[in-house]
Amino acid sequence: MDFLMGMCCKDFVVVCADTNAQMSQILTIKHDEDKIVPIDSHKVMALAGQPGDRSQFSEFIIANVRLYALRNSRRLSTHAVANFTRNELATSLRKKPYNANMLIAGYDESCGPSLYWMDYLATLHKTNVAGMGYGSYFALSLFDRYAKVDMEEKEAVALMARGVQEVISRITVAPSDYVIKVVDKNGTRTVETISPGHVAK
Amino acid sequence: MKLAKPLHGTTTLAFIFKKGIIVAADSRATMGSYISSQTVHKILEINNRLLATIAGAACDCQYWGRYLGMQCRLYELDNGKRITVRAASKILSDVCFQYKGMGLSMGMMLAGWDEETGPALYYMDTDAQRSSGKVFSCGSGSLYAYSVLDDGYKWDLEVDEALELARRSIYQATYRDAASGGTVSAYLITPDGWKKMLGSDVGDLHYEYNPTQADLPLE
Amino acid sequence: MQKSTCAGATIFLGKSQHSTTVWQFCSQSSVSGCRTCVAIAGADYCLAAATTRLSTGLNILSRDANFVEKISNHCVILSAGCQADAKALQKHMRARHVMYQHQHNKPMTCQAVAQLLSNTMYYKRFFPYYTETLCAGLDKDGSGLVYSYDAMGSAGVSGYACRGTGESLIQPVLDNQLMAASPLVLPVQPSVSHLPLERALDILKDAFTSAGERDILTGDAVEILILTKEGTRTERMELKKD
Amino acid sequence: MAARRYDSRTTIFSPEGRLYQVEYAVEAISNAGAAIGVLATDGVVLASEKKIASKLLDTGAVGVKREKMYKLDDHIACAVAGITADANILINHCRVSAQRYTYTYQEPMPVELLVRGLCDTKQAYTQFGGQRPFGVAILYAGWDEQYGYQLYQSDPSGNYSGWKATAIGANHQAATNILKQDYNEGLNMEEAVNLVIKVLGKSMDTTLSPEKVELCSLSRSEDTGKITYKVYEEQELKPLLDAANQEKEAGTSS
Repeated sequence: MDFLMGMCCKDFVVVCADTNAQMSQILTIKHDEDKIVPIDSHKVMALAGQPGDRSQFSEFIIANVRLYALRNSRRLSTHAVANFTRNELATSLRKKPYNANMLIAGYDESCGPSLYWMDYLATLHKTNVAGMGYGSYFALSLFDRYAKVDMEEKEAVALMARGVQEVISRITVAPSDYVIKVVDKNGTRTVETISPGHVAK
Repeated sequence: MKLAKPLHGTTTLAFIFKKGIIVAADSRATMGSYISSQTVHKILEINNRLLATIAGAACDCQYWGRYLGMQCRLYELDNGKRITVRAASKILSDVCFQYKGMGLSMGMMLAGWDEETGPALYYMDTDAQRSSGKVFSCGSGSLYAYSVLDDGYKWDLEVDEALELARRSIYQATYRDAASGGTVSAYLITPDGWKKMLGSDVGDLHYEYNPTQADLPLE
Repeated sequence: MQKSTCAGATIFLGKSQHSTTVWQFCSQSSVSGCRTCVAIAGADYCLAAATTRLSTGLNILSRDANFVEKISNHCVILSAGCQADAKALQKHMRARHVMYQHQHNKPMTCQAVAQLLSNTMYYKRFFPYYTETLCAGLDKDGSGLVYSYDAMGSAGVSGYACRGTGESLIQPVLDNQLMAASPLVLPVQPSVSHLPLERALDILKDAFTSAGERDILTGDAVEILILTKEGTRTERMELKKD
Repeated sequence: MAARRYDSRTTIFSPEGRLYQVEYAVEAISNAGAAIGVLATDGVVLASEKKIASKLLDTGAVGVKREKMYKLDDHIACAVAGITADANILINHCRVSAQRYTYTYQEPMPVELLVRGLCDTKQAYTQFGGQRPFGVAILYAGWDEQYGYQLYQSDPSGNYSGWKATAIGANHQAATNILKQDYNEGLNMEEAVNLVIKVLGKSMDTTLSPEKVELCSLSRSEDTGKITYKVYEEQELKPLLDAANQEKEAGTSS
C-alpha cells in the first residue's frame, strides 16, 4: 500500500511518501518509517515495494554512489545515479529480482532539479510529475490540473499536501502518515509531516 | 510425522518506555492442532545484554539466534566493545535477505541497551524487513496483544505498570488465540542488562484476573 | 500480501504443503522406521526406550530392530521416523563422538552431544533427516537429561519426552504423572517430579503397554536403556505381537 | 652486471629499489616516434612523428596512415608512443571502459577516470609476475563537464599526470624544453597547432612531411555542446608543415 509522489519545478523538486511500515496488509507496525532516503546531500530516493528488498537495494545503491564519490573526488549527477540504479535493477531482474519501485529526485549544479520514476522492472522515466501506488491515480490528476513549472516551493508543498488529503479520503486502504521533502540548491530537507489519524504517545 | 515445530502460533511483544525495555512472550508450540510444547523459551538470551523474541519455525529461530550470539561475541573480541542492537539486527536481517524465498520462517524482535545511544528495539523477519521502533508485537496473537498494549502504553509507565501491561497483553492474546498459551514470561532491560521479571502460568493467571464468576469477560 | 500475521497464512500454507509431501513420503504409510521412543530423566538416572518393531506401512519387517544408539556411557540418541535417516544421523553422531575423543581425550558431555545434534540436523535444513529425535543422558553429577528435537534440529530440554506415532498417546500420560510447574514460572519451582527409578520404569512400561493397545504401529517389544552413574543396563519388555 | 640479477623479473626490486624491467620499458619508448600535446583555451592538440622504416611501406594503408592517433570515445582521443601492438591492447581497454561507463551511467566518462582506469591495468603489470609491462606511453586529450579540456600523459609504470603541454617518445626531453620556452598561458587552438608543429620539427631529425606526421585536435562547440575530434588530412597539414620547415631553415641559416 506504499504511496509515493513527486513534482519537479523550476528550482526545486518535492517528494512525498507515506511513513507506515506494515507487517501484513492489515497491520501497521510503525508510523514513522522514512522511505525517502538520502543518497547524498542533494539527492534522495523514495522507495515503495517489499520492505526487505527496499532497504537492501537502496543501501546497495547508496553505498555504490558514495564509493564512486570517494574514489573519483566527484559526484555522480542525478541522471547518472538514476541510470546506474536502473542498470543494477535490470541486471538483478533476471537473477534475483528486487521488488522495489522508486522515485529519484536530485538537484545538480549543471542542470538544476530533476525527478526520475522507476518501477521494479527497471522502467526508468524522467518526468516532472510522478506517482507510485494506488494513490497516484488521485495525485497525478491533481498535479495535471494545478501544477505549474514556476510554482513557489510553498505552493508546490501545499499542492502535495492536498494530494495526500485526497488519498486519505478516497482510498480505503490509505496509509495514515506521510512526509514531504524538498530538494533544491541548498540540499534536502523535510518540510512537512502529515499524521491525521495516528496519536503518538 | 511432523517435521518442523512452527511457532507461528505465538504471541510476543516488546516496548521501550521511560525506565527501560519490556520483552514478553507466551510459551506454546503447536504442530497443527497438537500442542507440542508448553514450555518453549521464546525469548532467547543472546548474551547478557541482548534479548531476541522468536516467532515462526523454531529451528530457524534457534539456529540463527545461536549464530547471532556467536557473531555478537566475535564483534566484541574484534572491536573491544559491545555490538549495538542496530548492528546486531542488521546481521540477522542480512541473513534473512540472503535466504529470502528459500522457506526460512522467522519473525523476531531484538532488544537491548546500547552503551552510547540507550535503549533500542528492532523488528525483523524473513522477508528481510527490518524496522526500529518503540512498540512491537509479533506472532499470530499479536493483533490481540496490540490493542491491549496500545491502549495501556504510555512513555512514563512505572516498571511494575509496564510489566503488568505486558503480562496482560500476552494473557489476552492467549485467551483469544488458540495457538498461544502456556506461560507468560517478561523481561526488563535496563542499562545494566536484562533481568527476567515475570513468569506466570496462563492457567493461574486466568483466575488471578477473574477471581469470581462476575469478573469473567463478556462471552 | 506476502504474509499475514494471522498464523502467517501464506507463509505457512506453503510450508505445510511442503511438509505434507514429506509426510506422504516418510510417515506411517510407506517409510520403514521406528515408531515410538521415550526418554525420562530422573535425579540419578535416565531412561531411554524405543519399540523394536520395524515396519513399512502395515507390513512388519522386523520384530527385533534396534533404534537406540549409545553414543557414550552417559549419552544415547533415539530416533523415530525414517530408519535410513535415523541410522545416518546416529552413525554420523557416533563418528563425530569418536573424533571428539581423539581430539580431546575425553567423551563428550551429554549437553555437547545435544548441541552438536541440533547443529547437525539444521545443517540439512533444506533436505532434513526425516526423523524426530531424542537425546537422553546424564550430566556430570549423574542426574538425567532429556533433549527433544524436530526434524530440523530445534531443541528443547525437558524432564521427559516421547516422539513418534505413539506421542499423542504417551505424552499425555507422562505429563499427568511427571509434570510439575512450568520451568518458565517465576519464582522458580521444580518443573519435573523426580520419581524413584523403579517407579519411573513402571510408568514407562505401562505407557508402552497402553500405546500398544491403541497404536497399530507400536508393538512387539520395547528396548529400555537405564543409564546411571554406575553404568548402563538394558531391559527388554515384550509387547503384544499383533 | 649487478643489474642482471634483478632485471629479469618485473616484480623484483633491485637493492637500490629500482624496477629495471619497468625502466627498460620506459627506455624503449624514448626511441619511438615522438608525440606532443598542447592544451589550448578552446581545445587540445596532439601531434606525433611516424618513423617510416622503408620506402616500400604503403603510407596510405589503414594501419599505417593512422598509427599514432586514436579516438577513445566521443570526447577523448589519444596519441601513443612505443610498441604499437601493445598500444592496440590498451586502446581497446580504454574504449571498452568508456562504453561500459556510458552503459552504466548514461553519461560520458570523465577523462581522468578513464586515464586512471587504464593506469591501474598498466600498474598491475609492474607488480604481478610472469608478464612484461606495456611498452607504451600515451597522451590523452579530452573534455568533460567538470574540468573542461584536459591533457594527460601516462607511462609504462602506470604513473599518470596532467599537463599544459608535454611530449613523449624520442627526444622528448628536448621537446619539453622548447615547450617550456614557447608555451604561453591562454594560447588558442591555432597557436597551439603552430607550436606543436614547430616543436615536432625541431625535435625530429628529418624535415616534416605529411606521411611522417599525424596531427589531431579535440574541440567543443560552445553552441551545440558537440565535441569534434579532427584529424588533419594531407592537404590541410602540408601548408602548416611547409611553413614550419621554412621557419626552421631560416632559423638554422641565420
